[in-house]
Amino acid sequence: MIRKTVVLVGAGALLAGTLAACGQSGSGTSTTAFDPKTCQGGTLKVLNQKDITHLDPARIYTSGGGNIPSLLFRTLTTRNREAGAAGAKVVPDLATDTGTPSDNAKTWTYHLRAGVKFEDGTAITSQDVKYGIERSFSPDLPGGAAYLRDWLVGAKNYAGPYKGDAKSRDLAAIETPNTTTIVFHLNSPHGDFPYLATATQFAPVPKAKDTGVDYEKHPVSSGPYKIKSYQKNKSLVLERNTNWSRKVDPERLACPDVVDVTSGLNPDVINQRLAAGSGDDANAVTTDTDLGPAQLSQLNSNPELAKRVAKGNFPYTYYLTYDTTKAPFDKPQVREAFSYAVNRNSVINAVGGSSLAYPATTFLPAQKSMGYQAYDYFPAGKSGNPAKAKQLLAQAGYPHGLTVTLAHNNAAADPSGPEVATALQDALKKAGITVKLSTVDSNSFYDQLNNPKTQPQLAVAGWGADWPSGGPFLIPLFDGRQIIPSGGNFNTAMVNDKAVNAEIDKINGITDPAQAAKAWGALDASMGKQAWYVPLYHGKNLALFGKNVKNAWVSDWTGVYDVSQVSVK
Amino acid sequence: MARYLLKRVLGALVVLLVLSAVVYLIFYALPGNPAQLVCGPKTCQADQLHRIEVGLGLDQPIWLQYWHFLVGIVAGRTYSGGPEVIHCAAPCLGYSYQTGEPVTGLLLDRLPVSLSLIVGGFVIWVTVGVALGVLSALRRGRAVDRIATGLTLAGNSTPVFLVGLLLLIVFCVYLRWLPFPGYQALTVNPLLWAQNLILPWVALSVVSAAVYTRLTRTSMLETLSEDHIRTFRAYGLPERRVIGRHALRGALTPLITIGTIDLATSLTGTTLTESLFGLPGLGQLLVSSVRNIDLPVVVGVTLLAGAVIVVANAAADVLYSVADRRVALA
Amino acid sequence: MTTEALAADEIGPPAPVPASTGARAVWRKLRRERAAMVGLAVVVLLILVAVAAPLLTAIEGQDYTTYHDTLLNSARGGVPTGDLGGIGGAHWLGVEPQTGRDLFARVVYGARVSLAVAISATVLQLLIGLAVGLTAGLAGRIADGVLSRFTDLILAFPSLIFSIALLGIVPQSFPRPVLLVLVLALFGWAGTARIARGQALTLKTRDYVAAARLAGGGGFRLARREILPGLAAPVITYAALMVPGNIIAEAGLSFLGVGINPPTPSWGQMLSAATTWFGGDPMYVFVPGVLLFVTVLSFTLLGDGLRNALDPRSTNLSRRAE
Amino acid sequence: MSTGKTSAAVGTESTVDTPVVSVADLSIEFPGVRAVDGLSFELAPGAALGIVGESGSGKSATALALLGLHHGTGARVSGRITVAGTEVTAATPEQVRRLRGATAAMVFQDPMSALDPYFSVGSQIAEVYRLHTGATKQAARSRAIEVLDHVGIPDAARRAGDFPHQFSGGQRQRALIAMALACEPRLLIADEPTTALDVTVQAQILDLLHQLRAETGMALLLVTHDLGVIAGTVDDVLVMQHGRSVERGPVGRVLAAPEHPYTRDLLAAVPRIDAPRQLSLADRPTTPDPLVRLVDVRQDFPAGHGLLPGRRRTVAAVDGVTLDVRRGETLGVVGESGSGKTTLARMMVRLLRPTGGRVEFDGTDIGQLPDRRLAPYRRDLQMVFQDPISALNPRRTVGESVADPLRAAGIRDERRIRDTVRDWLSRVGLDPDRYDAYPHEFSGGQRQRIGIARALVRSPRLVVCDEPVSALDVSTQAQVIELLAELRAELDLTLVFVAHDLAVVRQVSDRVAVMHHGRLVELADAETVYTDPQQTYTRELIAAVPVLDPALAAERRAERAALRAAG
Repeated sequence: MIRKTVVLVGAGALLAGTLAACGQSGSGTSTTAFDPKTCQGGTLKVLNQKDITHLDPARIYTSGGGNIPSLLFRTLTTRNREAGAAGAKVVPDLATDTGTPSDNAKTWTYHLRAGVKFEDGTAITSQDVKYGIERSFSPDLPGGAAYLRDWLVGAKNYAGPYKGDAKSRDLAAIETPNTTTIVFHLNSPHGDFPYLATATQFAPVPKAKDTGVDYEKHPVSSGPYKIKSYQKNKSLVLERNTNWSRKVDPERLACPDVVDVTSGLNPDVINQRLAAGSGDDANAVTTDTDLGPAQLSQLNSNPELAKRVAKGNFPYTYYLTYDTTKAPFDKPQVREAFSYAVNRNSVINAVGGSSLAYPATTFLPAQKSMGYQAYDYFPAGKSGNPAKAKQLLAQAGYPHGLTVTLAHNNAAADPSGPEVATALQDALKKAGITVKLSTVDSNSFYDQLNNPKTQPQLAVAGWGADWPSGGPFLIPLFDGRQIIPSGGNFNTAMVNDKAVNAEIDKINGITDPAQAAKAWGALDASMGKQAWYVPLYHGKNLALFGKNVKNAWVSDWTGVYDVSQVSVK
Repeated sequence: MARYLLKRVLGALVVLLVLSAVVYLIFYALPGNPAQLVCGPKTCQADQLHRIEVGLGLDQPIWLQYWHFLVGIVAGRTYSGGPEVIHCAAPCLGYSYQTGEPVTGLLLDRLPVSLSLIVGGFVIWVTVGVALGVLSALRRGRAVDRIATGLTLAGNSTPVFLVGLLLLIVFCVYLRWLPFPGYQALTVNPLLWAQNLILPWVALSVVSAAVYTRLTRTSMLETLSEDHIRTFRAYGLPERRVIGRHALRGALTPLITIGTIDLATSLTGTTLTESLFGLPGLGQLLVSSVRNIDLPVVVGVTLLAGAVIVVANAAADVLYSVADRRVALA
Repeated sequence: MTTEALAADEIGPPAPVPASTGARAVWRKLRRERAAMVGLAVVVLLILVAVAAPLLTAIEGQDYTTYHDTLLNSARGGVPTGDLGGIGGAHWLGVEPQTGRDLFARVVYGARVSLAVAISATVLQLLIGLAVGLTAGLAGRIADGVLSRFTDLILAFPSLIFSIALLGIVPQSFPRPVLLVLVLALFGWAGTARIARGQALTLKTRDYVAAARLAGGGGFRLARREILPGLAAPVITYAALMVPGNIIAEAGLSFLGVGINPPTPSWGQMLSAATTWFGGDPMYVFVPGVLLFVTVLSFTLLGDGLRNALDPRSTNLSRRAE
Repeated sequence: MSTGKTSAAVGTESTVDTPVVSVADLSIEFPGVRAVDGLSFELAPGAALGIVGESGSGKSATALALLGLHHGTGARVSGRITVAGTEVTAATPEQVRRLRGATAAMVFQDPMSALDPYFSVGSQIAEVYRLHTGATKQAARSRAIEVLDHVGIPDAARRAGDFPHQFSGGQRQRALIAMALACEPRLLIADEPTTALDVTVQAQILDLLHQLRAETGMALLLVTHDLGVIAGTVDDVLVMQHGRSVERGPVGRVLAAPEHPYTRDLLAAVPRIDAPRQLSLADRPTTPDPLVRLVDVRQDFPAGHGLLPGRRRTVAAVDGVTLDVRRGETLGVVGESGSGKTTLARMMVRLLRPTGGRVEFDGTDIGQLPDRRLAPYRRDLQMVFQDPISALNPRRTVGESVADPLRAAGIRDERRIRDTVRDWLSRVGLDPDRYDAYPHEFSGGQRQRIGIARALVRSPRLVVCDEPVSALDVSTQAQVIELLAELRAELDLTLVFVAHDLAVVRQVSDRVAVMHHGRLVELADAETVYTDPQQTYTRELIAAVPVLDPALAAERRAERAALRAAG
């Protein structure tokens, strides 16, 4: 089962600093044209707010191979490193293809490329890949996504390769018939498996070099760079891995000789430094900081700066959520009234305006890979339709309006923060809905929201997928079997519809991404009529890059620059 | 002297003990599940959670946890949360829930940043503040004094983040004379170090120099009205010598105490400045740990700050008694 | 100055001018301090504005919660479309970027928060400080020892750090303004206590206190009649300077995101939000920034003036300087 | 630079005809006040002139003007001042600066603060010496030791390295005089040099000045309010009142036969130790029956905090004193500062709880009674305090202060309180209508009267007066003493009169107790103590008291020298 997905937006940042991703129009601009053949050399600076949570591939929660991690760890598959919609595709990395399904998509077989090596020159084998996955099950190395535990046969109680006897140390669901072949046995059909194989847990780890929790002090690189120096939360300097070459890696360009990552910076400082671009900052990008609304306001007056902005769309939807099993939201008219009453314009302004967000009337973002189908069943226009809402409320038995409590967190400029909440309060007032606000600490906001026992009556939440497919987008929010009463529940609408559940199972078995996408889109369009959630907006991603930076585009998969493609020469 | 020091050290230890108890008990008694934080983003199984709790000793009563914490500081402690047993050498303040790093190391990492910020700032604000204070005392009631008084009032009335903001606008946005501050280690490149810190230094100085101007002016006026100044005038000492040697000495001695303690409180009192300029110092560490309820770090920073202040208090007394022989240490 | 002071003592009336003898005398002296009077005027104005916030916004025809999408340029991050942050007849100080909320209404309501928190905190600090200081100064050596150590402990507390930590960790359900007042008061009373104790110890040795004891006055009567009035001058002076300190502290904590929660406006929190906008919408920084500055300055001027008016020595000096 | 000049000062060049100081038509005006008005005088080389006057007479302003110390203070100085050939009023600041310390040196009143606390005494003297002579550091240091030795600082070479706070008051004044001597000036101006000192120390300093003048031949200008000080120290006297000179002449003549009425008043008010008692304070018969009985009372104060409790070092302020205060008598208590007399006084009225011994009042030991049980005795035990500024709460009206004891006694009838207080105000010689005035509206003497009214308003049986007149001008002193005498005669009062001034005590007391270092040295009839003291300390004390007769002063000086030699 797909559970606990989401890369939630960093709560405390002054600017929305998403780790999200999905690039559309790569508008990399610089003085001379970019040529991948001659792009090598120089030092790329990366200015970030946060350090990578861990340097151990088992403990990184990211898909597509991550950004900085993908410079160190190659995975079986990876995201297609292209600008625009093509960037949402899965392509082979260490493997020769994106995987061969059999047994109704319950078995997936991969073959390793020839000539792939670790930084020490030893060849990468399928056992190394298997070992990397096995150790990610160790309770001592938490942090990764739980898909493997849920999908692999008999993995529920597997506790990693460190403890127990020889048998219990082995994860039988993964077979390595020879050094270049690896076979995965799943307990149910998962057409999305190639997407999952982009996760860093699929990076090879040489058993001989594994030092358990200390492995992250010196992880063995399989990518174009290796670690030169590392200071937690401060700096990470990468230098070339001489045992890597473009010949065995068609995806990564790896132009700069050195990648110098500075973390622990204030988002404003990052953007200001990128904008000013003085000194080394001319060679800088960021992989976790979007352009804020305040910087946007200056783009008009600064055309030079405007050229250094890349745009992308990480698939993310923000929505108003309520428990549809409880009054008054058990009445469809009430849900529809809310859908009509919202003012998407003011919500969008509150999160940074039309350059950073576009109105959402569907649950899936407007992306082909997601299977987007346009619909707007409860047209609220730009600023809401309070008259229609009032009418529906009267029908539902609330002729004099009603009072509800909207919980928000206390982080400024957060989608679930006070500005959006107040914007909604202001709009709903016009429809006769009195909204009381209640503040929840940003640290515990999602804990409360995702626990049915503490779930507030009304809240704004956001959803992004771990990979650009409709499945991880819709399943956690609409699959009734995904309701978790003890916490960690994302189906906050408490939808449990048999037809929906059955349709989800059906689509999961589709192994052709295009076909699957179409099916997810149709499912979204049919569910939209129920107004189980009120979609508010989808995010857009804008990021600045330094003056000397070339080929900087925002990936449609990660929503940030693909560092492996960027050049400073 | 030895007796005095012994007494001070004992007193300081008591203060620190109380401080640590208050900090520890308050923060650990508040709601929130640290084990969840350690476990990571939402992928934690219940048994895993329990193991972590046991490993961190969070299943024990709070007073016992505090006792282990204290023992850890003095003698180090051992955690068994991981695959292998982790030994945390004294002074052990525990591990960050967020990053899993030893708190002691985190503090030591951030210390140079905060130190660079305050020591540089301190030199500027004391120099400027004292010079302005002396000048305005000597030119009392004249234009210089009035201007200094005005500046003092303005400096006193401006929150540091406002000054910092103004400086950023002027020097980084409009004039573009300086880079947006970021920390560069002194050991790596002293010039860049200073260039990056100059704005934060100035921002701190604008606010703090005002205090010193005021104090120096008052103290100088007081000293100038003292009898021994009259004595030296009556004995024909040139005014420059009367002021430079006798008045200044008397006027500045009381600043020793304030200066020392100021230096100590600044170590963590510059949170706003660090936050505004994005300097990865102790203050910022604290703010981010508070946001993430990273209790060991919060407690660690608070204790370090308290310890520095307590030590500075004692140091101030000793320094003062050295500077002014009349004050006996007792 | 030196010789002058000496000579003036000789030629002046035999007894130096004693401390003030009543509110009227203080007021008379205060009125001569031009800067203090300006400060007082601004403070009074600010308090009036804060109290009359609903009225003022009603006159303007705005409130601090209504969003005005039409006044924002959505494509440019939600910057106000009008000049100078949208200043005009409808919005006297313009509107907030991203929300279009009326800035005048927000700063006026923000004044309420800033002043209420600062003044309440000051009152609380004074009460605690006076109670602790007087008890320490008057109640004998053991009480003095314990309370003085306690005061030292509070002074040795890294208070900013602790405030941030406490404000960040106490659950959101606890009302923020009250929590702010409590936290500010918790760490802010020690100075008052020290002054009160010192003053009480000094006054205790005054012969008139001994005379009152000989007259047969009890401890409480003694404290109230003979000690407390003597404390008034330094304490009022100190208090007047504590208010701006508390305003800055509140703003700073809100700036760091641990103060007043956003839907309620507060200057520090507005400034915090405005920091990113200094390039795109300078008015957004300017309005709360200038207000904060003027408020703190006014309280400081008033406090300085009060000090001069209440402290006979400084009055003499300042008059001589003229 | 000034070596030549300095030698001239002592040497032969100076002729008797050229005065070392010449002041003509000097006026000094402070904003709003004319401090000195048309003053003229001269001082011959080697001569000694005393300028005498009460506070506000302009004497100190004159002294400061001689060295141009009013410069830059806003004071307007007119007239002509010439000091040792330099016309101070017309000279450049640099010229005046050279004059200061080298040719004309000054000694100030308060030796506590006249030296820089942050530098050693020797280095400060050396600094002045080097400045004026350009001597090497080495030479300056030796000179400092030399002059310190000269002024009688024992072990001068070692003490030169000490800081001012390590010197006693008298030593500090000696050190200042040493500084003055360092450059061998021709003129020494001493502004109230002994006012802050105890009587025995005062005598030593005066003797020192006398001796130095004889040795160095410098001229001395002594400014003082104390007529007793000048008698044995100067040749000529100039009496000042309201900035003008009212009388001038040889000291013997002025003191013996004053011409100006003001001088006469001044003289008449001076309490004389050598004169018979003028006031009838002790006329009523007293019984040997004690009203108060002190038995071995002690007061130990902690001296610093010990690390361990119980090992606390203490200093005995009063070290086992046993004495009786007889019903109806006036007991004088004399002693120098630090002798424990004030502590003793406060224990008698139980403002202080003795740390040992008994305090019996009317047969009851009240020494350890808790405040609550002390209440009945409060009305009988009252005190008049020394400092008229601190004795009245500046924030309460004088009427309220006087009414305090009445209110504390539980009287609630406002009218009665007001009448009683008004009555007392007029009895102590104040306008009863000033009930609602605040203390600062009264002069020092008037405030002391208010203090007396407050002490007496509930008709106490014992009144302890702690230095009741020491802060007052001589003429006011006499009035307050007179008032006390009157009241004592009227009421059934027992008085304890504590003072450092032996003359004052002699005037008022039936018996006198002499305190020294916390102990009772001598207790006897006033007459006996003053005419036939039994203890050496008492003899020293009495010999140190300045007298108004120059001849007698010389005699006393010889006596002191003898005592010193003997001691």
